[in-house]
Amino acid sequence: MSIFAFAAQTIRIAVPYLFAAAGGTLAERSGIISLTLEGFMLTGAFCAALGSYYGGNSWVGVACGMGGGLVFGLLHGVVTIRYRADQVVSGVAINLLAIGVTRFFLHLAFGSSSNSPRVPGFSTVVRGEGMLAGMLPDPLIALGLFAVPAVAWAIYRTPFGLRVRAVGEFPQAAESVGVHVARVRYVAVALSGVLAALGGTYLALDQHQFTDNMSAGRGYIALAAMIFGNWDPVRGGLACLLFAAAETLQIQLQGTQAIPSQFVQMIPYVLTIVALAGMVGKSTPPAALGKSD
Amino acid sequence: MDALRERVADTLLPPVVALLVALVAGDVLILSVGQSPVEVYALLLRGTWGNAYGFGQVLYKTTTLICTGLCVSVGLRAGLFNIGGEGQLAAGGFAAALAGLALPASTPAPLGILVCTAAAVIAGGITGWVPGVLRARFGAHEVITTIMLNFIILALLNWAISSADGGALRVPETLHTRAIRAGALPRFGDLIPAFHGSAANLSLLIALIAAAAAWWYFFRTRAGYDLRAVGLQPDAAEYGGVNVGAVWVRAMTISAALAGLGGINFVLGYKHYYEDGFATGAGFLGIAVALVGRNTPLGVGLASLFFATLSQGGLAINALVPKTMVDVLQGVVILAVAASAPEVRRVLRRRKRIATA
Amino acid sequence: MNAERGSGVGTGDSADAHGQSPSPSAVVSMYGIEKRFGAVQANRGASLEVAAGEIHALVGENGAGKSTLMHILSGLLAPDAGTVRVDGTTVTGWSTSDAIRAGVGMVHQHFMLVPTLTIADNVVLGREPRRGMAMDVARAQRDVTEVATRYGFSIDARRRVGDLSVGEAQRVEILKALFRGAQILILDEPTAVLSPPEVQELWRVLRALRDGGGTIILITHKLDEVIEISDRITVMRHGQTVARMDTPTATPADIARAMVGRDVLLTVGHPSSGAGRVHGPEASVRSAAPRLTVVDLEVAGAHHERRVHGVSFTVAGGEIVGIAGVEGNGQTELVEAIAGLRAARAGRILLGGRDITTLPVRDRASLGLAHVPEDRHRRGLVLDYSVADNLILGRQHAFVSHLGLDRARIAQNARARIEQFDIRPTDPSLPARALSGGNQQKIVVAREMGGEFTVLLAAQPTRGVDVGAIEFIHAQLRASRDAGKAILLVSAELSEVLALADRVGVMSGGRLVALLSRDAATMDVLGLWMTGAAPPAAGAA
Amino acid sequence: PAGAGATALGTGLNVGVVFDVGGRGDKSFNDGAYRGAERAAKAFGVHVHFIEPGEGSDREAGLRLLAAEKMDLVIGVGFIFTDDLTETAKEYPHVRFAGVDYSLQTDDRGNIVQPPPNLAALKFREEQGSFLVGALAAMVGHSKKLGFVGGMDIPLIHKFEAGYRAGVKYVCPDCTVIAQYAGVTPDAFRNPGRGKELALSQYQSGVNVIFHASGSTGLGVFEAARQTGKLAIGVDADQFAEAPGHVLTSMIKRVDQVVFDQIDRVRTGTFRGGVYEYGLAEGGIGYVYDANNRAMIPDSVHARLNTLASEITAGKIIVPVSR
Ligand SMILES: Nc1ncnc2c1ncn2[C@@H]1O[C@H](COP(=O)(O)OP(=O)(O)OP(=O)(O)O)[C@@H](O)[C@H]1O
Ligand SMILES: Nc1ncnc2c1ncn2[C@@H]1O[C@H](COP(=O)(O)OP(=O)(O)OP(=O)(O)O)[C@@H](O)[C@H]1O
Ligand SMILES: [Mg+2]
Ligand SMILES: [Mg+2]
Repeated sequence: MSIFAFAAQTIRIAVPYLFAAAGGTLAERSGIISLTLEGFMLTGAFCAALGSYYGGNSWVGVACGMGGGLVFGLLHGVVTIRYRADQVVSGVAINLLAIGVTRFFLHLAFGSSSNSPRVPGFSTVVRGEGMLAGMLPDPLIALGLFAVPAVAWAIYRTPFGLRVRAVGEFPQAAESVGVHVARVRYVAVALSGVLAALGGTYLALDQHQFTDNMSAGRGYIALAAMIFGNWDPVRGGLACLLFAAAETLQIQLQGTQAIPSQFVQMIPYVLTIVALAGMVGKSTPPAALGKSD
Repeated sequence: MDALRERVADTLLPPVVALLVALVAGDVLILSVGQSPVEVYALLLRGTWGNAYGFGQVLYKTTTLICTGLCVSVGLRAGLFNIGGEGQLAAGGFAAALAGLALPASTPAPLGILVCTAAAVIAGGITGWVPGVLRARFGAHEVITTIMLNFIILALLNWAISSADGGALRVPETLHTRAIRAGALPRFGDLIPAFHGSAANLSLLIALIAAAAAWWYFFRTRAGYDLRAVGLQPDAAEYGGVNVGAVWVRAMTISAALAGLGGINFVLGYKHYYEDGFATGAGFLGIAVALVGRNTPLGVGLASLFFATLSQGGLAINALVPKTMVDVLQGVVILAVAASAPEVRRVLRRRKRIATA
Repeated sequence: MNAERGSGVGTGDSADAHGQSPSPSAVVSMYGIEKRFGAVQANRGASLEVAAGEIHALVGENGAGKSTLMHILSGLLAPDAGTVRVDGTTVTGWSTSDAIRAGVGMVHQHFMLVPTLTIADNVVLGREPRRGMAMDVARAQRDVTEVATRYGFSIDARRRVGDLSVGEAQRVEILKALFRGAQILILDEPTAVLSPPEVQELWRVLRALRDGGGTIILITHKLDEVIEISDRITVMRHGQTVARMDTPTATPADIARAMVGRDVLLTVGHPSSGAGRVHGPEASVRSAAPRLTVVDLEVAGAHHERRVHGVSFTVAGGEIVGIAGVEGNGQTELVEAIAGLRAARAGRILLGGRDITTLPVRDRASLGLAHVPEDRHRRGLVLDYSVADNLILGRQHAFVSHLGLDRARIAQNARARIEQFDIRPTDPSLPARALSGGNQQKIVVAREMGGEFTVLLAAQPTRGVDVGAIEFIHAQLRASRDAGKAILLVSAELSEVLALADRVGVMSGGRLVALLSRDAATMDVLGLWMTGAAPPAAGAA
Repeated sequence: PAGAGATALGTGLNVGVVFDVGGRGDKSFNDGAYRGAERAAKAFGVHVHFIEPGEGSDREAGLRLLAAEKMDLVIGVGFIFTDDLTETAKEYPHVRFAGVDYSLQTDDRGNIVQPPPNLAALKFREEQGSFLVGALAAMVGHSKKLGFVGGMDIPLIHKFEAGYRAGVKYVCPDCTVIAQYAGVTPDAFRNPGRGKELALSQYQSGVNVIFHASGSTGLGVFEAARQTGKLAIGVDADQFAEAPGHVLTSMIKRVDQVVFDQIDRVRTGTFRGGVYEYGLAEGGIGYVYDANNRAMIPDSVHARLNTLASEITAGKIIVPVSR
């Protein structure tokens, strides 16, 4: 397989990770734990499919996907910021809720427990071997690649980003100079919902369909990438690409009968652990991460 | 007296508030599919606490949840977040089955149970020891390593059960091992006829003992003192002569061993074989159980009972409403408990201030 | 306004705190302030009146409610009852941003600085200069440097705050307030962590501010500072305002009496008086062989940089060796290396002749090493543990029976220590978090000094602790010394070192630059050693 | 008791169906069972009760719930129900049971253990249909490489893979089959994103036809076929609609027909326990050849497939069930 095709596949696989990890970084830098990425992504996928189906247009789907992420992001925000709930508990609940709600409404809207009908999406017919060309028609891929520098810019180069970093490290300090801690966190967590939901939107629209639990653990991989990148958006983005490359490798290696598929499928996970243990030292989370009070 | 009342209110009010919120959310969902909430709730109660069989099923589910809930809470007490409960549970179950297959059929029951249970605990423990060491030695974040190890363990077990050459081990065309020869635990149905047919078994007792032991360990032993200190303030623990890395390793090992123990519920108590996928979802729900149960063994027990009731109840009302309703309710309940606990505490404090003013 | 000194002393009576009409010249007036945290009533009808253009000292024991009162003034907390007026306008319950807008700035006792951000970022936070949607980083740095220069600070605005020394960090805190145009500046225990030259520098800045028309409220536990710098004084006790004085007519003894409600033996603040110094251990108590020996010790910091360079010294039984020095010169690393919390890169540490260089913390403790750590909140206490549980931290192995922790003995130990060291409140089941700073420190001291030990490392043992508690802790240190224990005292407080030590060392740049006998160690000599400029005639050890 | 008492039309025969994980709407065997039961409900006025269980112990609980309510027939859908059905059937000898994909066990001596007399074990010979679509793929694929995408790497799916491989090899001995699996957890059956990437990489490496046996994951395979203009083969039901023009055929499993039949047998009093095998001969297994895909399959190829089918039916070709 050509290096081009390998890279193209890596990028396609990475897109949901990139969105979610970028969103997660933003929220965690403000001090809110992002265990919720999986739920945001799933909700985004469902709302995107719903919007695209009823709106008849994939951009309506994108808007709805973002809307779904926004709602769930704000829900997480209200529960953890206004009501000071434990962020991990809320994260677990949001993820369970996302599975339940998408299933429930899948049933209600399309009468199926497993998938939606085909909806308008982005990927178009591409013949021949030009796999790279196959990605171009999907604006979400470009957007996903763009999300990382955008979040990096927002965090390091804007007043909002400065406040996010301050709030995530030492909220009392930010508060003492009149920064509205809760408001900063609301915005950060809402944006993380929108971004992670875009990852789900990509899944659904690339697939032209929503299927039950289609995020399939990608939110957790994105969380891992974010931690792996030591809460830096760019390094997190690179970690996403690394994970995606390992997955691509896994796909390429499978099918040779010599090794059982299960062992090949372990490759990305083993690689991650080895890399984590070998390369990076201790990761340092934002100091106020997870502290609701 | 007053402090006691405050503590009672503090522990009881959040779940009650949560229940009310969940009831309202449930009503909306039930009405949206055109059913009567009263009827559905009545059915839910009848199917769970209303008859011995249903209650037995609730207890069966409680057993697994106690183990995975304790697993998560041991980790959290030491400041570690173990999300690998599912794989650890599966590993424990598989090891119990292997032990039960390896033992001769003539093994005396108590010995068989002991060996198989020990196998489950040890196998679980190993799966936790690895991320513990990775954390202590290499600073590898346990959230990532437990997620990754989860996939690795499940892949290994999947291979063992579906592809490995194991005529003696697995039953062709299925996803389970052969039945164990020794180590089977009696079911409640064997002892109390009313429970007949339900999966509840003596593992519940073992899980309760484990919960009591966990309580003792946390609050009454020196090791527990060290472990909690590490979780609250690692620097102070280090100052107090505690080897923080060693505590991390120990905590992860114990945490995963408890999850592994949960494997006997299905393998020794219920089906008498290991089946691929029996652990699905239990690890994740364990997180909810630990957190709603506020990391105390008693809380974990009660939260397990609650979530088990909800899960079994979902089955009972399946004829009227889709089972996904229960998924939604689970999320709502956890959110409501999490959100109401600090809120209740705040309101209590405010009330007291007004009273004293 | 006349000093009302003595009016409420000893009785806790605060009749003057209520019902008084504000005097017209006051820029700040607070009346009948009530604030409760759970079971703790932090302020009970406290009042404060500050005139424009004065330096006003706010004093009181630990937990008297000073910080709380100032948090209310700066908008961080809302009072449960009472009135706050600033510049004649009622502002009760305002927000921090309201306060900032009205020119009230607070320098907190625990710095409100984000260590991972640069100085410029910290200063402009909340009012960042913009260029389009982005932040104008260059302008932020320019503006901050400009304000700093105007007030005579020299700083590099691009440095990370986490890399600064405490003194520098404090300047950033003050800069933050000045950047926002603060006219009323509140400082909460600003000198607790400063070296004498740094303190003088601070006074210079404060006087300049006052002379420029600014008003300053200063919380401190050091009475000599109060006398030196303030114009007027307000004394708090148990959440109430118990006295107001004009500084020129007040004496330290008066203030101390008002604070604690009884006479206090003052040692700190008047080292020259010698009042508290019971001189020299008897020869019979002092052991011949050193109890603690440190040889050519090298210790690395968090980033592998060398923090301690070839330090050698000994401490004999019955002697207190004091280590003075500006913070951040390797004292922390030195103590932590001896305690076993940090690896020694080279050199040896001997405890009573036994090499303990590589022993774990626990073994050192069981060999008789006790340690009062400099940071009680991070190291010395598990804040969520009960007082009783904290009283066995580090000794937990000694409190087990065959079934686990021996609860009865832990309770008995707690009762004994609480009584012996006068820890208040006396309930051993309270979480340590709920106690005032001074009482928290007493827990640590009680634990470390209440048990068996031969060598004690006492790092900043009285930091942020009120005079009553300082008196008590000093007495304990002396008693231990007199009982033949070896004590290494590390303190940023020169007066404390001088009051207690038999020999005095100075650390600078990671080296032990001087080790002098008590008689050779005077304020002036030590001050010079500390600033890095070795006095020409002084002989280093 | 089995087969006793014929019930007249519309007199309220009660049938309970417990679905496999995945449940209704999976466009696969759960849906098949659902359609069969619904058809019976319309045709005979049967009351059908559905249960979608959650995790492991719910399967048995679901069966018991229905058995205890004295259903006339209780159907468990999926091989995973095998043990639960056996247990429950033994305990409720007066209730009739049927198990879709019931897997037969052998005892220690290697003899097949017969299911209880009140239990109908409904088995499908998926390998036969897979063999035919494999042969078809090899004949029209214009490539020596053929693709297969499975959900989890488990024995049930191996049956599809083995039959497919055998079919390919039978008509084209020097062809190779690339077989890939989507994952190691049940999520592998509902991860279309992964399915699409697997398929894209196979197409990229020169494969022109992919057969999938992977639940919703296969929807990604169809998407990849659409995007690259290549072909895919559906499974269980006719999946033509998923990617018109790109679905060469579907290997179908008539779960609906079989379920309908069993209900009808209960109605007419002809229900008998025992093992029922549905292969090509019985019409329980087949492949789609209709107006939608006739253009893609040359007549000669179709004729060859018919020959192969009859050879299988006649036992001249024995299709392997494991790889
Ligand atoms: N946020 C809080 N929550 C609970 N109790 C508090 C809080 N802040 C202060 N307190 C309690 O209120 C009382 C007064 O505290 P405050 O900080 O005002 O004292 P202080 O005079 O500043 O003491 P110190 O000299 O030690 O700084 C203390 O008993 C303290 O424990
Ligand atoms: N959130 C809180 N909950 C409970 N107690 C608190 C809280 N915040 C502060 N306190 C307590 O209030 C007291 C006063 O707080 P403050 O910030 O003035 O520190 P302090 O007592 O002066 O400590 P130190 O002098 O050692 O820095 C402390 O004892 C502290 O433990
Ligand atoms: Mg204070
Ligand atoms: Mg203080």
